[in-house]
Amino acid sequence: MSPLAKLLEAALFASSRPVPMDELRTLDADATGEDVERELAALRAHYDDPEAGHAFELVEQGGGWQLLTRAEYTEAIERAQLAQRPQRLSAASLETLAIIAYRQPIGRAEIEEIRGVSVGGVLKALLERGLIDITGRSEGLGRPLLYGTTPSFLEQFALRHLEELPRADELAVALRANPTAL
Amino acid sequence: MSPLAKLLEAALFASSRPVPMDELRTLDADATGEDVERELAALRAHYDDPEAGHAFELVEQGGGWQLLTRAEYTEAIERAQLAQRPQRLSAASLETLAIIAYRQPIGRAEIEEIRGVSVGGVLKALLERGLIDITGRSEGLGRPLLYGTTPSFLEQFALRHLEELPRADELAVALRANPTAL
Amino acid sequence: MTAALSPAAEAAPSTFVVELPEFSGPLDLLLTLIRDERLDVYDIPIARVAEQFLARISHLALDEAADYLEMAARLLRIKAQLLLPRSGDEEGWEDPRAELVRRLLEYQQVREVVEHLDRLGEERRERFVRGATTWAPALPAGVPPLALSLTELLSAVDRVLRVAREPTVHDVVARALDVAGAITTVRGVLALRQRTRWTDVVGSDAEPWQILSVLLALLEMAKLGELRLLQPKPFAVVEIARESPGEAA
Repeated sequence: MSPLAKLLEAALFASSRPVPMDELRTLDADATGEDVERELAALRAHYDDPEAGHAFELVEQGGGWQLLTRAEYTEAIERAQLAQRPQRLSAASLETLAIIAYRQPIGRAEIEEIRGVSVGGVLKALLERGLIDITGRSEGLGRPLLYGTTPSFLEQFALRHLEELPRADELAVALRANPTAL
Repeated sequence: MSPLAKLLEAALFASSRPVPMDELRTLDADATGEDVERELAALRAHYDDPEAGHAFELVEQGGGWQLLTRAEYTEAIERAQLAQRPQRLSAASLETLAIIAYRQPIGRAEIEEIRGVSVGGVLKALLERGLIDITGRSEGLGRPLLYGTTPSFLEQFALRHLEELPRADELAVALRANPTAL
Repeated sequence: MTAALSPAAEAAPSTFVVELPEFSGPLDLLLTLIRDERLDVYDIPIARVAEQFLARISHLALDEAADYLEMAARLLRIKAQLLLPRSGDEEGWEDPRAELVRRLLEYQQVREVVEHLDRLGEERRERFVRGATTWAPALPAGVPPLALSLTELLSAVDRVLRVAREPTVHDVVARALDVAGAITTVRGVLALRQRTRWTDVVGSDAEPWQILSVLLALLEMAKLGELRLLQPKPFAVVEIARESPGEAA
């Protein structure tokens, strides 16, 4: 492993969140962006090696790079109570989150119009979990608060950026092609 | 690396504290204490290898085993964090911070009353940022936590003490004087 | 939304009971109905769907079911509009179901995204992040330092004060519907009079939550057979008549 690879590994290992490329690049003033990318690829290959490989892997998500344990160890770790998975989100939370992800910044009334139910409690829970944040106020009547997703949302759903979500028109096409399948 | 070594690596990676020997043993019902000790030694040797070694090491401390980044990388990582492009606080965070600054010590319910929305996520982010801290508990029902600004808050705004906040008297009164209008 | 099934519903196990957590809202229930009955979303037989929808929500605790009842009212309104004679001008006629279809399709898109997100989230939940950090860093790793200025802080104070001083803005408090209270009111009026009118049970200064509460109360009471709702002609004031006239004093 090269000295730069080790330095990158140290930074990734020290962080429990995705480390942005900007930050990885400033670790070594002499290294170019290309160097960093090459060494990240080398690290990834090293961790994935079937022989000398590791129980964690390097993934790009949530606006940066992150080390995560492999899924095959999750059950044993949870059984031994060494770490706990976050709770699964309810359908109501996921629907609200999906609407915010696509329509942000969006106000509460608009979300309720789409879902057909009131969403006060769900919004509060999503705020507390750090998946959404208040991003401003609308200019409309009463200046309602507007919500948007956070970097932590990307991280929790293993997305590199919002554009990785299926495009709305892709969904619409799928819908029109087979209307009776609803 | 043996399957048991990989399982140990995953568990040590995911745990947020040193893991005692007897907990490591519960990871694999088929493994004896000797097996676990042998594999821990193998992991340590693997991480310390001058050629194929890693930027982290396996140490026994605090009544258990723990993976830690090697000390030699600490400085570079801290420097990289500091070199990051400064980020701005969201409008919601600034408003909450302003209320806390001028009315501290103040409880969450009071802040929510003034802002008209739940502030759990925002408080958490400000706490993580080290801009506010829990300064005590109110005498009121349920003894809610009280928040105040930190020395780091003063540093951010280049203030020597809170009395240097502009219009402190006037704004503290304004924020207090109007509870019924809220 | 949590389900609070009424004791009456539990006592009648033979009837179909909707467990609310099963559905994330009225649109979800509606889509399920359409799917179960293999209906064409572009040509919904409203009368049939409205009937089934009402049947499925008939055992919900009322105050929890406000969102569902609002949809029920919407379905009944569409049904009524479809029954109105068309004014010969086929060109200008707009299918009253169009808005509902648009909402259902939009909601179906949301459900597609939800499936996608759920799958991603589950995969991600299978993996742990690094638990411990080597030292206590001044900042959480990966979080850049802050750019803050006193000017920003002061304008935040101004924003807070501006909003705090507009009571009209802050008086917008989400209010739970009081359907039970409205039922009591309507029963009170009908105890005195055989017939009454919408405008007698809803004051001219009623707030939206009060209007909606009375609407839901009337629908519920009509369903229970306590009263009949009559509208002599479109847009006329709704008349409310006590059912079981034999008992009238």
